[in-house]
This record gives sequence, C-alpha cells and structure tokens, in this order.
Amino acid sequence: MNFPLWIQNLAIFLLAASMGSAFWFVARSPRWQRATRRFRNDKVGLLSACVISVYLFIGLLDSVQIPAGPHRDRTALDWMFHGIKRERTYSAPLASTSYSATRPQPLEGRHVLGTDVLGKDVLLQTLKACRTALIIGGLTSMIYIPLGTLFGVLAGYYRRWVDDVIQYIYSTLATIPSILLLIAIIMALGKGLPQISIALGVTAWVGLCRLIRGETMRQSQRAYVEAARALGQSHRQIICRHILPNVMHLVIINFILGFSGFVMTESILSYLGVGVPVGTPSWGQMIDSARMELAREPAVWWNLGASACALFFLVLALNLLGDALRRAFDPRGSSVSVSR
Amino acid sequence: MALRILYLTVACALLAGCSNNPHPPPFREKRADGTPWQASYRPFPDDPRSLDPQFSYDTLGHAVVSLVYEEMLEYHPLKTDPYELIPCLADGMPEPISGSDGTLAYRFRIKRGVYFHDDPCFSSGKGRELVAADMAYAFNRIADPKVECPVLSTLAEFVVGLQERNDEAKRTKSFDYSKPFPGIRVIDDHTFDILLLKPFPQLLYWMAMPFTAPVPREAVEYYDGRSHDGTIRQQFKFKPVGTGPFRLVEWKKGLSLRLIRNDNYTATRFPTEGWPAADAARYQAMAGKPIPFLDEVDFRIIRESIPAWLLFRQGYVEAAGLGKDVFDTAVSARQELTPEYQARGVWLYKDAEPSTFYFQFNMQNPVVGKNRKLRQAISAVYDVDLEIDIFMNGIYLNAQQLLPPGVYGYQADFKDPYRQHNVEQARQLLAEAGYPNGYDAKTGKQLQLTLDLTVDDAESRQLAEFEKEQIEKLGISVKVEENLWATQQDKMDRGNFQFTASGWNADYPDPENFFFLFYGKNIPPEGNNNSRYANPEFDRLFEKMRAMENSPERLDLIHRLNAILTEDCPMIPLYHPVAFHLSQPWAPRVVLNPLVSNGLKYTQIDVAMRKQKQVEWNRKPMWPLAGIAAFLAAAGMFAYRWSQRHG
Amino acid sequence: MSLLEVRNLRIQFVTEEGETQAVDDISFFVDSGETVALVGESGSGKSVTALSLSRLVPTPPARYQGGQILFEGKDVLQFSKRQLQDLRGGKIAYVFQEPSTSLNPVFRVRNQIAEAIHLHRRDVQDVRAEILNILDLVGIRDPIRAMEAYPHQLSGGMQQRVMIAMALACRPKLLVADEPTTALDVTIQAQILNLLRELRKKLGMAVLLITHNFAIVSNLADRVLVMYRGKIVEQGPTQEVLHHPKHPYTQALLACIPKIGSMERRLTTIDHEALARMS
Amino acid sequence: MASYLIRRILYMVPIIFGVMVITFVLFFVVQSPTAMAKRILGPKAKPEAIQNWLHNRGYDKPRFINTQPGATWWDSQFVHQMKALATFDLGYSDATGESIARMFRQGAIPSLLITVPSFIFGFLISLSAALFFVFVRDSRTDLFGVILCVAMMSIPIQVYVIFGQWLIAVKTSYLPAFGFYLSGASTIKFLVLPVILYTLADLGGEVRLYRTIFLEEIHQEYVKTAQAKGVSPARVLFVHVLKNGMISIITLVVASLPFLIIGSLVLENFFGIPGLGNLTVNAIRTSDFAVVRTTVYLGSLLYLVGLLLTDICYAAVDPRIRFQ
Repeated sequence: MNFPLWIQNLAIFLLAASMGSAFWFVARSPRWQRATRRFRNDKVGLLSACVISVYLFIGLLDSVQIPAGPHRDRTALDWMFHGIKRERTYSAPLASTSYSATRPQPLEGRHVLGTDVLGKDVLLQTLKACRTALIIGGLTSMIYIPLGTLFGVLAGYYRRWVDDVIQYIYSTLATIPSILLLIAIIMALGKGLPQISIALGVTAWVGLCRLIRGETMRQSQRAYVEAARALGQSHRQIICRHILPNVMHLVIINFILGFSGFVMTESILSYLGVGVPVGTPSWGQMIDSARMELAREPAVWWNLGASACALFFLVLALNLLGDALRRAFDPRGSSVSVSR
Repeated sequence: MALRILYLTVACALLAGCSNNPHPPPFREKRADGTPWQASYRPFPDDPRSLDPQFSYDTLGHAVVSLVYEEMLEYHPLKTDPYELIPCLADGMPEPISGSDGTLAYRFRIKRGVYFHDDPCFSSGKGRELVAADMAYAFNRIADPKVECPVLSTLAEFVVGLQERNDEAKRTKSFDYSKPFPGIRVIDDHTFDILLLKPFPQLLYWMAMPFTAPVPREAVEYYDGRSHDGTIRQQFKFKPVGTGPFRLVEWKKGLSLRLIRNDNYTATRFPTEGWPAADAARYQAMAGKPIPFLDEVDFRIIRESIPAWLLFRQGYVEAAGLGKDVFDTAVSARQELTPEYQARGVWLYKDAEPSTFYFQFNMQNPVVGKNRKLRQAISAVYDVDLEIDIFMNGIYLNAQQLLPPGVYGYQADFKDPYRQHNVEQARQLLAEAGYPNGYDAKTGKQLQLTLDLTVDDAESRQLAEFEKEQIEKLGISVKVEENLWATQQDKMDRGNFQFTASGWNADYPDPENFFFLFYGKNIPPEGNNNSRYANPEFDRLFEKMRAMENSPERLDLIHRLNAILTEDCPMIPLYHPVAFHLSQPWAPRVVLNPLVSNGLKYTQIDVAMRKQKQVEWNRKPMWPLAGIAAFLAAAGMFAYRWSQRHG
Repeated sequence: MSLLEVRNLRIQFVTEEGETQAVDDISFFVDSGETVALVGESGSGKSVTALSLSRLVPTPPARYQGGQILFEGKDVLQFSKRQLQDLRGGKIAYVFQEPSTSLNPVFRVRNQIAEAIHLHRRDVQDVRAEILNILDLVGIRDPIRAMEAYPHQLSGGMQQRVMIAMALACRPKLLVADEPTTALDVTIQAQILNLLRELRKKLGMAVLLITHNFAIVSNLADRVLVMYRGKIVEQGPTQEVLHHPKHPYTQALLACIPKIGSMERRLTTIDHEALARMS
Repeated sequence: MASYLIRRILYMVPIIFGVMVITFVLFFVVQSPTAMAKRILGPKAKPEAIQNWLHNRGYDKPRFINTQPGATWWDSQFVHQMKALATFDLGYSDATGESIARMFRQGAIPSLLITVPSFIFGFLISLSAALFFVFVRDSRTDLFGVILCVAMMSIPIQVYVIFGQWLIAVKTSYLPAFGFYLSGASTIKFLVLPVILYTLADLGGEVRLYRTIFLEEIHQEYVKTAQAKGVSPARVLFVHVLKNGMISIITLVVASLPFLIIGSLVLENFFGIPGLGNLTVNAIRTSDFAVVRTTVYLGSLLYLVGLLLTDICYAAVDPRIRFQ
C-alpha cells in the first residue's frame, strides 16, 4: 500500500486548509475572539506559531513538483538544492575532503551540514524530513480527529447505549499499551506512511474521544443546550450549532499537542525497526542511524545534530503553541485533562 | 553545610572507586596449582535458540554446541587451502567399505577413554564412556519427528533407515528408541559402520557437523523440563551434556553463557603440524599440548554492536568484529592497524568466509523470470565496488561466481561478463530486454520492480536505500518491500517475490553445498532453490558432479555449472565477505580456519597483561567530578541566596 | 481615630485585554463596633476593595496605584509580609461568598480552625476546647461531630457557619463578610444574617458587609457605602440612604429590591425542612 | 467498598475479552504461524519439519471454528489461545521454546531495579521542581522552567541515551557502558546511568503536569481563605495546595505503577539490561509472536490493575469520595 505523491500532498493541503477553515469557522464566537485577543499578546505562542509556519512552508515546498527534464519527481525544494552534488559517502559540514581519518578524498562540492552515508546532503535530507513528519501528522490527524470528535460527541450527547458501546471500544483499545498496539498493527499491516498513520490514528483517537465525551457531557447540561432543546431544535442542530463549536478548541489543542507526539513516536518506531519505509527521509531514522555513526572515529555527529535539532524545534514549538492556546482559551488553566 | 560537603566527598569517592568492569567475577581466582585462572570474556550477539546438537542450526547455537559436544571428525584448525578434515572422536579417518552385496558404508572407530561430562543425569554422577550405541542413538534422534532435526530430509536421501524410522514414528505417533537404528551397524563398543543408500562423499563433512554429535541418552531423558520431587529440571536443549572440552555451567538468558573446562578432556590435543612458517615459534610451543588452555569461557550477550566495541576498547572483552562504523578507527587505508591500535598491541585478523551474497530472481515471476536480458541488465548496472566501499569498508571480495574462494572449483580469474558495472552495456541489455530507458516498449509505462528485503536496523535500511538507487540508475523504478524476517521467509517459500538479496554460508566446503541452491528438484517446498531455477541440463550435470570425488573431471563439471548460472543469471553474485577481527594483545588467535567453530579450545590468554591493560585503558579523568561539584556548589549558592531573599 | 480608614485608594488591573480601573480613588472609614455595608452591582469593585484591605488582591494582575489604607492608624500598604500575615485573620478576618469551595476540602473542620488559632493566638492552651467553644458560638448544635467532619459532609449553612467560626477564631477587630449569603438557600440566608448580627453584639467587632442586597443592608448595617464602577457614589447612615437616595445609581438599585415581606413568609414555611436537613 | 470493587472487576471481563480478540487477530490472522516456523527452524528447514513444528504447537488447527468432520467445533486456535490466556498458561517462546512465564519472572527484577528508583527519584524531583515553579509562578524563572520542561520533553529518549552513554561511559570510564548482572551492592554501578537517563527523559513532562495541577489548585477559593487567615505563602503551597494537588497526582501515579514492571523498551536494549523491555524489543525484532502477544496481554492486564488501584487510591486519599 503506497499512495501516490498527490494524495500525500492532499494530506498536507487538507491539513493546512482544515486548520485555517476551522479557525475561521469558529473565530466569530466571542469565546474565540477573546482567545484570539489573549493569544495575540502571547509572545511565546506567536513565536511558536511562526516556527511552525516555517516547517509548514518547507513541507509545502517539498510537495510542489517541478517536472523538468529527466528528474520526474523533483520538488521545489530539490530544485532549490539542485546545485548541490551527490558525494560518495560521509563528509563533514563544510569539509573539502570526504570523511575518513585514513582515506580522505576530494569532494564534489561543499555541504553546509555535511553528507550522510550515501553522500546525500544532510541539510536537504533534514528539510525533506519535514514533509514526512507533516504527512504522518496530517494523515493521522485526518483519521483520528473526525473519529475521536464524532464518537466523543455522540457518546457524550446521547449517553445510554451509544455511550456504553463507544466507551467499551475505547476502553478496550486504551487498555492495550499504546506503543505495543502500534507495533502490533504496523507488524500486521506492513510498513509505509499510510500504515503508520492508521496505526497512530487507531491509538490516538481514544484520548481525544474521552476528552470530547467529557466536555460534551458538561456542555449538554448547560442552560443554553437545555434552552435549545426546549425550543424544539433537532439533535443534529444542537450538536452542530451548540456543542461542536464549544468543544472545537479542545480538538485544536489536542491536535497540536498530539502532532508533536506523533513526530516523537515516529522516532521510537524507527528505533524499533517499524518506522517509515526505506528511502523516505525521516528524523527518526536519522537519529536511529546516529547511534552507529556517533561511534565512528572521528564521530559523525552532524546527522544526529541536524535531525535532533529539527525534531526538537518542531516539537518544542508545537508544545509551546499548544500551551499558549490553552492559556488563551482557559487563562486560569482549569482543564488539566488536555495535557494528558 | 559541613554534612553536605561530607556527603559530596563520599559520593565522589564511591564514583571514582567503582569499576566500570561489566562482568561478574570469574568462578575462581586461581587454579588448584596456584597459577592464574584463565577466564576469557567473549562478546556474543544473542542467546542461542537451542543447544540440542541434533536441532540447532544457527551459528550462535553451533558456537556453544561445538565446545560442549564433539563429532567423529573435525576441521584442521590451521589449514584452509584446502580445508582438511581430521579425526576428533574417531580413532583415525573412516574407511569406505563396499560390501559384497553392493552396499556402501563407512567404518568408524571411536577413540577409547572418551567420557561424557560428569553430570547428575548419570546414575553415578560421573560421565560414562562414549560407545558406538551413542552414535546410533544420535541418528535415531535425527529421525525422531519430535526432535525436528532440520537436515533430516537431506541426510535421509543417503543414509539407510532415516526415512523409514521417521515415517514409522509419524504413523505410530511415537518413537521407539529401543529399536536399533538400521543405518548404523554396531561392530563392537568402539566400532560402527554407517550404511548408505547411494554414494555420498559429503558424508564425511556431515560427520564434522553438530547434527551427528553423540548424545548420551541418559541426559535427554533426564532433562525433560518437568518437575521431579518438587524441582523443575531444565530442558535438554538448554542443558547440554557432551564429551567436549567445556561444560556449560550457567546460562542467564539475555546476559551470559558461562562454560568451564572439562577436566577429563582427552580426545584431542593441539595439532602438531599445519601452521604457517612465519608464526612457527608460537605454534611450536603449543604443539601436542593437552587442550583446552582456558579454564572458563564467558560468552557475554551483547546485542548491539556499539557496546561490544566499547567493551573491547576498554579491554573487557577479548575479541571484536570490526563493524563498518568503527572500522576506520582501527584500520588504516592500507588495511593495517592504525597507530593507536598498534600501540595498544591489538591483533588484527582477516578472515575470508566461505560465503557468497547475491541477488536472486524469482524465475517463476512473469517479469524478471522470463527475461534473461533484464536480469543481465540489472547485473551490469549494479556497482558492487561502491557498495563494498561504503558498507563493507572496501574489504569484501567482489564476487564473480557463486562459489566462494577456498571451495573446490572456485575460479580465481573468472569474470562474469555481465557483472562489470558497465552502465552502457546495461542500457543496451535493457533495451534488448524490451524496456528502452526503463520504459516498456509496448505500453510506454515505466517498469517497476519490487525488491523484497529484510530491514530491521539502521544499517540494513541504508543498504536497502543504496540497492534501490543503484538499480534505479537504469531508469526503472524499484520499490523496496521491507519485511520482517518471518514475512521474508514466508515470501521465499511461496515464491511471492520478484527479486531479493540473499546469501549462503557453506555448511561444508564442497561445491555441492552451493550449486544445490539452484537444483531443479530443490524448488520449495522440497528444498532451498528459492529462485525456482529449473534447467534440465544444469540438473543433470549437478547430479553427476554431486556423486563424484574431487578430480579434474569433476572440476570441469563445476566450471560448466558455473557457466550456465552466469549466462542464465538467476542470481547476481555480489560479494564474498571478509571479516576483520581484532583480538586483545593478551589473547592472540590461534585458529586460522573460518569453518572451525570450536576454536576456543586452542586459545589461551595472558591474565596478568589483561589486568594491567584494563587499568591503563580505564583511567578516570577528574573533570566530570569537578564539574558535578561546581554544579552542586552553584545550585547550593543559588538556593541559599534565594532562601535569604524569600525569607 | 477610626478602626479603618481608606484614603484615595486606587487599584488597577492589568490584563492581556487592557487595563481596568477596579477601584478609583475611594475614601471611607469604619469605626470600631460599627457595621458598614458596601453595596453595588457585580463588577463595581466592592470585592476588590474588601480584599485590598489586607492586600489580598494578587499583584500582578492588580496594581496599587496610590492612596492609603490605615488600620488602627498604620498604613497597610507599607506593611511587611510578616505584618500582613499578622493582620490577616488576626485583625481583619474574612467570610467569603461560597462556603463549599472556600473551605479546604481535604482538611477536617477542626484542623482548619486550629490553623487560624495557631497562627494568631499562641496563648491558647486548650485548642480543642476553644474550637468547640467557637463552633458553639456560631450555633452549631453538634460541635464535636462537626469538628471531625470534612467540609463536604456538612450542609451549605453549616459550612458558612464554620467559615464564620474560622474568621472569629482569632477575635478579629474587623470582620469582612463578602456576600456571605449569596450562595446559600434563602432559608439559610436569614439564619446566617441573624447569626452575624448576634455575634457583632456579643463580640463588639466592626463588620464590613459586602452585598448587592438592600434587604440585608437595612437589617444589619449602620452605615451604607454605594459603589459604582470603582467609585463610591454615595455614603451615609442606612436609613437616610435607603429612604432618600441622592445618586441616581442608588435610586436605580433600590428599585430592584425584592419585596421583603414575601421573602420572610417563604422563610418561615421552609424553616423546619432546612433544619431537619442540617442535623 | 468490596462490592464496588467486585463490580469494577466484573466490568473488566468484557474488556479483557476484547483485548484477547484484538491480539489474536493481530498475531494469528494477519501474521501466519508458518512464517514463524521458518524463522525458528531456519531457512534450511524442510516442509515436514515446519508442519511438525506447527502441529506440536497447535498452530495447524483452524483459526476460529473447527468445521472439519469429526472434530468438535471449539477445537480451534482461537479457543485454545483464549483458554490459555484466561488460565495464565502463557506457553512457550516461539523463538527459544523457553517458558514465557519464566522469562517474565526473570525479566521483572532488572526492569524493576531500573524503574523503581527512577520512579522514586523522578517523582520527588518533579514534585519539588513543580512546587518551586508554582511558588515563583508568573516570574521569569517560571517561564524559563516551563520552556525548559517542554524542551526536555521534546528530546527523544534515544538522544538522551546516546548522549549519556557517550559522555559517561565512553569519555569518562566512570560507569560501565553496558552490561548487567545481579550481585548485591555492585549491581548499583549498572543502574546509575540508566536510572539517571530514565529519570531525565520523563522529568520535563512530569514537572509540567504537576505544575499544571498545582496551578489549578492555586486558583481555588480555599487558597484565598487560607491567605485571608494569615497563612504564609509557603504554608499555603506546601500544606494546603500540596495536599489537594497530591490527590490528583497520586491517583495518576498509582495508575502508572503497574507499568514499572514492563521497564523501558529503549533504555534496556541500549544498556543490555535483561528486563522485560529488552525482552519485548527483542521479541519484536525476532518476530517472536508468542512473547509479543503475551506482553500485549499482560500490559493490558497491568493497565486494568492500574485503574483499579486508582479507584482504591482515590478512596484512600480523597475524603470526598466514599464508596456506597
């Protein structure tokens, strides 16, 4: 199972578009306006948002294809790096000879962050891995957010047997330690980005569902929902007009924090040998390879350095943004549940 | 405050005093005669699955089994060209005998005075003498379906009685060990014949493999893994009892296997000839001496290569393989030790292994199987030298044929015409194959091939990426299918793949052991012909060659077999591994033959030198302690000032 | 000298959404033994004023911009942390609006009252007797049981009595009751107000009563301060303000008073039930 | 209380059944035991040997329902698996044939030796750090602390291990880079580095979580009451807030207690500690499905035990909760 590039691109595009439209859709409510105002004054949050935009931008650059000449699947990012030659194997950042204590050979060109074992430019690989991370996060979000939100709202709104069934499903899934479940699913489905995303989605919706269910239950008891019910609005109307907008912020915060979790999990999966497929640049794999490379003499540190930093800043920014959003919606910090 | 400083000092002292030696102390410090106890620590990549000699079929299992058990024959530890079998438990080499009724057999005589290890499974607790009946018992075990001997069907083709006994047991669902094994004719306690169905010169090699090691029936029946009088006995496969130079005394899963010397060992001595002239002095000192020299062998299970290397650097293990990541550290461009390691006194060994790695095509696949030119094109485009350079430190031998060096029939000057990394030729061949520039001439679609590989760690992942890129130079697209080991095997069995990377390590140094991989009657599920290569001409020549003793005529047949494989290209030979091994200065290696897996019985170490070097290589710098102290002091200052400010 | 005198107090709140003048140049005084009501709608700054008397308003987001809070002639705004801790509870005690959340849920009533006694009345020998004494004083019928109870095991009225007991435990000079009855059932409200009135007589302390309810004011207060948008718009003796309001805001507020009579009738009807629930 | 617990335990029965079904589907239906047999017997094994292997382990039976003539319908892999798991008959490793129960018993001790000290140190350190940051809340130190925590969370555990191993074991020779054996006090030298790293890797998240919990408590009304009583800020935090916050924290912590036994997947493998984490990773790498599915199953049971402990713990520490 391997999706063509355009479907993967669609994932990124949908990710960006759905984030945007979700904001636009709910931003009219006073709660969101208050939150937006608070967020605007949050320097850390704004800075994180900027950092994330940079990652998104790099991901987009690497999604746009420039079919020119024999290089059929060359992306805009590849095009920007097209002057950079391929080496035989490792070379240190900005070195003029290939990496080797005993057999140095002259290089084709200079590489800001050196080259990896196959002689590829580490900077380019690191940047290309952004897209992999975004696709994993994006595809997973496309799976788990609708699932978690829908089931959460249904369970929290209808209660009774609907709630029982949904609770049973997620309790059972939550009962299996998530990393083991992930590995088991990937072992069963085989390797590949979509498979990893499905596995992550199956394990991630549980948390969101539980959160949304709780919040929906709280909202359903509020006076305005009672009022809407008294006015004879249908269940569907109540859910769409009243409940969903009031739980949307939780979804978004959960999405952002979850996203960082997926990126981190990918690195663990790569370590366990069930990560992204061969030939897909990813930070997790770069970190995993680094163990061996670091033991070389002299150590090959730039691979680990570049990937760990790229991963670190994205996860850091996502976490800080999630925090900032939570602060914006809930200045007194009264929903601990989001952080678990 | 004073108390705090005291704590700090104590902590620092503890830290500085504690050794970074990861091994438990040896069983004893001194031998009975007061000389130092020689305990050798060896890195071991994983737990063996089983130590049952009739079942175990992996290098890890054999490494232990061959120290505990012995077979009738063994390889000469020093001779490699050609490899030579010498008697081990047998008293002299076996004689082929042909009965008047046309039967074929080999007669073996067992050395007198060979005893099994002392073990509670024997009624007296003392090891019993080895007799011919033990060999019959071992062959009975091979036939027993419960033992799951993996080479049963290979041997059953040649050895009398294996198949019948196996069928009978399957029919009756039990194996009757009281019945004598029909394929072994016991002459007296120390003489027996092995009866054959057809000529089988390779039998002698099999008699040097653990499958035919004699096993005491008492041990198999005693160690049944069940509870007796409240104590659970181990399973036989975890508690080997043999005649070998070492006894297994402790096996902690995932941690270590510890063996100590079998004091009753007399079966073999250090060889008295066969060493290289350059090293004569050292070998002469050992020649004819009783073995083993070591008192204790400690296999330390270290699954990751980096820690194994670290422990070698620190002097805590005696040997190390040189992985690609640490290669440059120790070996220079001229394939000699770097000055640092020369100064350490480390020994470097280069072992050409009797193995071949190759790509193999599924000949039943409609795309690659029916298109010889396509296979040849892939062969021609692949840059094996670059792969060897990047991933194998440039030391593996570029393979031009299936047979590895050292195996009878290897042609040192043979060049595969399609395996010379010629991109022009490759494109030409690809066009002839019907895919000019990688696109199907008829449909105009890009050719996509699937390469099935087992990918489970960083290195195999990088290699897979390299292989993909190499073949994609043709303009075709290669999809790497990453399989778990089990899935990969499953695909091999069912023929559900296009092409894959594979390798074969000689069971014994005979060309039969390689060419049978492409023998038409060995197509799965019958055998290991995973390529599903079926060529009547090849099969005919193979059958003929198999039954022959080495001779110019046989050599000619081997060359013809090789020529067929080269032209038909069901596989692309890649390389023959050459392993670089390091040994510590106090533990120089003795054995020169890579087929020998019980080399530790010839090895000895210099304990005093080890002690001295370990201290020298593990000096502890003071800066981290100073750093920690400074950090604690700063933290203390901060806390103090903070508490002052905040009352 | 008044017990408490506030002069030109200004307090500002700085939040992400801008600055708000919570208390805008107010001055008032409270004499010993006197009951003063601070009246105003929610958000008028009365709670902030009350809390600021012992500097309980957290800074940030609040900022004391100027003025003086003189308690027994000393300016609270110049107090050290130590002095503030003595002032709080010891001299000025508080009773808050919502007894169910204002009591610490995981400590027994006894511990919560004992804590106040330990902090301000080191001389008390028999703390247990003193607690029983105070609980009895605030009209808890079974003080031994109430003492060992956790707050959630008590009814709302009882919880508020415990709050008052805790406030009184240190014999404060000034009791600040910040809407002490808002969260309670109507029936209980009257009981608590009666209790406050009795206690004031018995103990002779000053009471600053924060409320938006003029019915309470007329029952309890000697003087009234009316607050509107951070300013004190009117002050004077209770009867005068109630019957002759000068400021239009006061007039508007008075227009919203519920009928006192009706409330009392309901009060008498439900009284037994409420009592039964309490015991 | 007892009846409540019994009800909770009964409620878990369908969940355990669900877990068993999921593990069965993942490991038997999707992955064929034949592949496993190949793995164990080696690539050179003959088909009879494989059939034999499958038969000896019951893997040649039908998956769910036995429809073969003359056989009882429940003589299937699924039913046998269910029965084995339900009776805690964990069976034997596919790879080594060793008793899984025995492997787990042996693995538990090294795992606990790493996780328990890390857990205790981690808990104490994060609690103190969280209290400190709450004490100086809204200050520059607090902001710095939060960012530091998030930064620590954003580093994958492998990076901690790689760096720690390199620095302490390689560059300074103070501690063993690798290895483990049980031998009284000197076992400690193997534990120091893994414990430090394990503690560090979890620290950021824990501190942040505890800080959030305490911050939530700080905004409660009872804190204002305490302040109004004249309680010092330190006492407010360390007595009033701490005791309330600890209720949430202890229940969270208790839920994670059973997992200590599983150990750390990454860490144990890096350091060669023969714990359950190492066992699991190794089983994954060697496709030892018998061990992996047992780990999944036991992990689930541990989770449920954790939930039960949480309930009991709530009752024990929170006076507001009493079982009816």
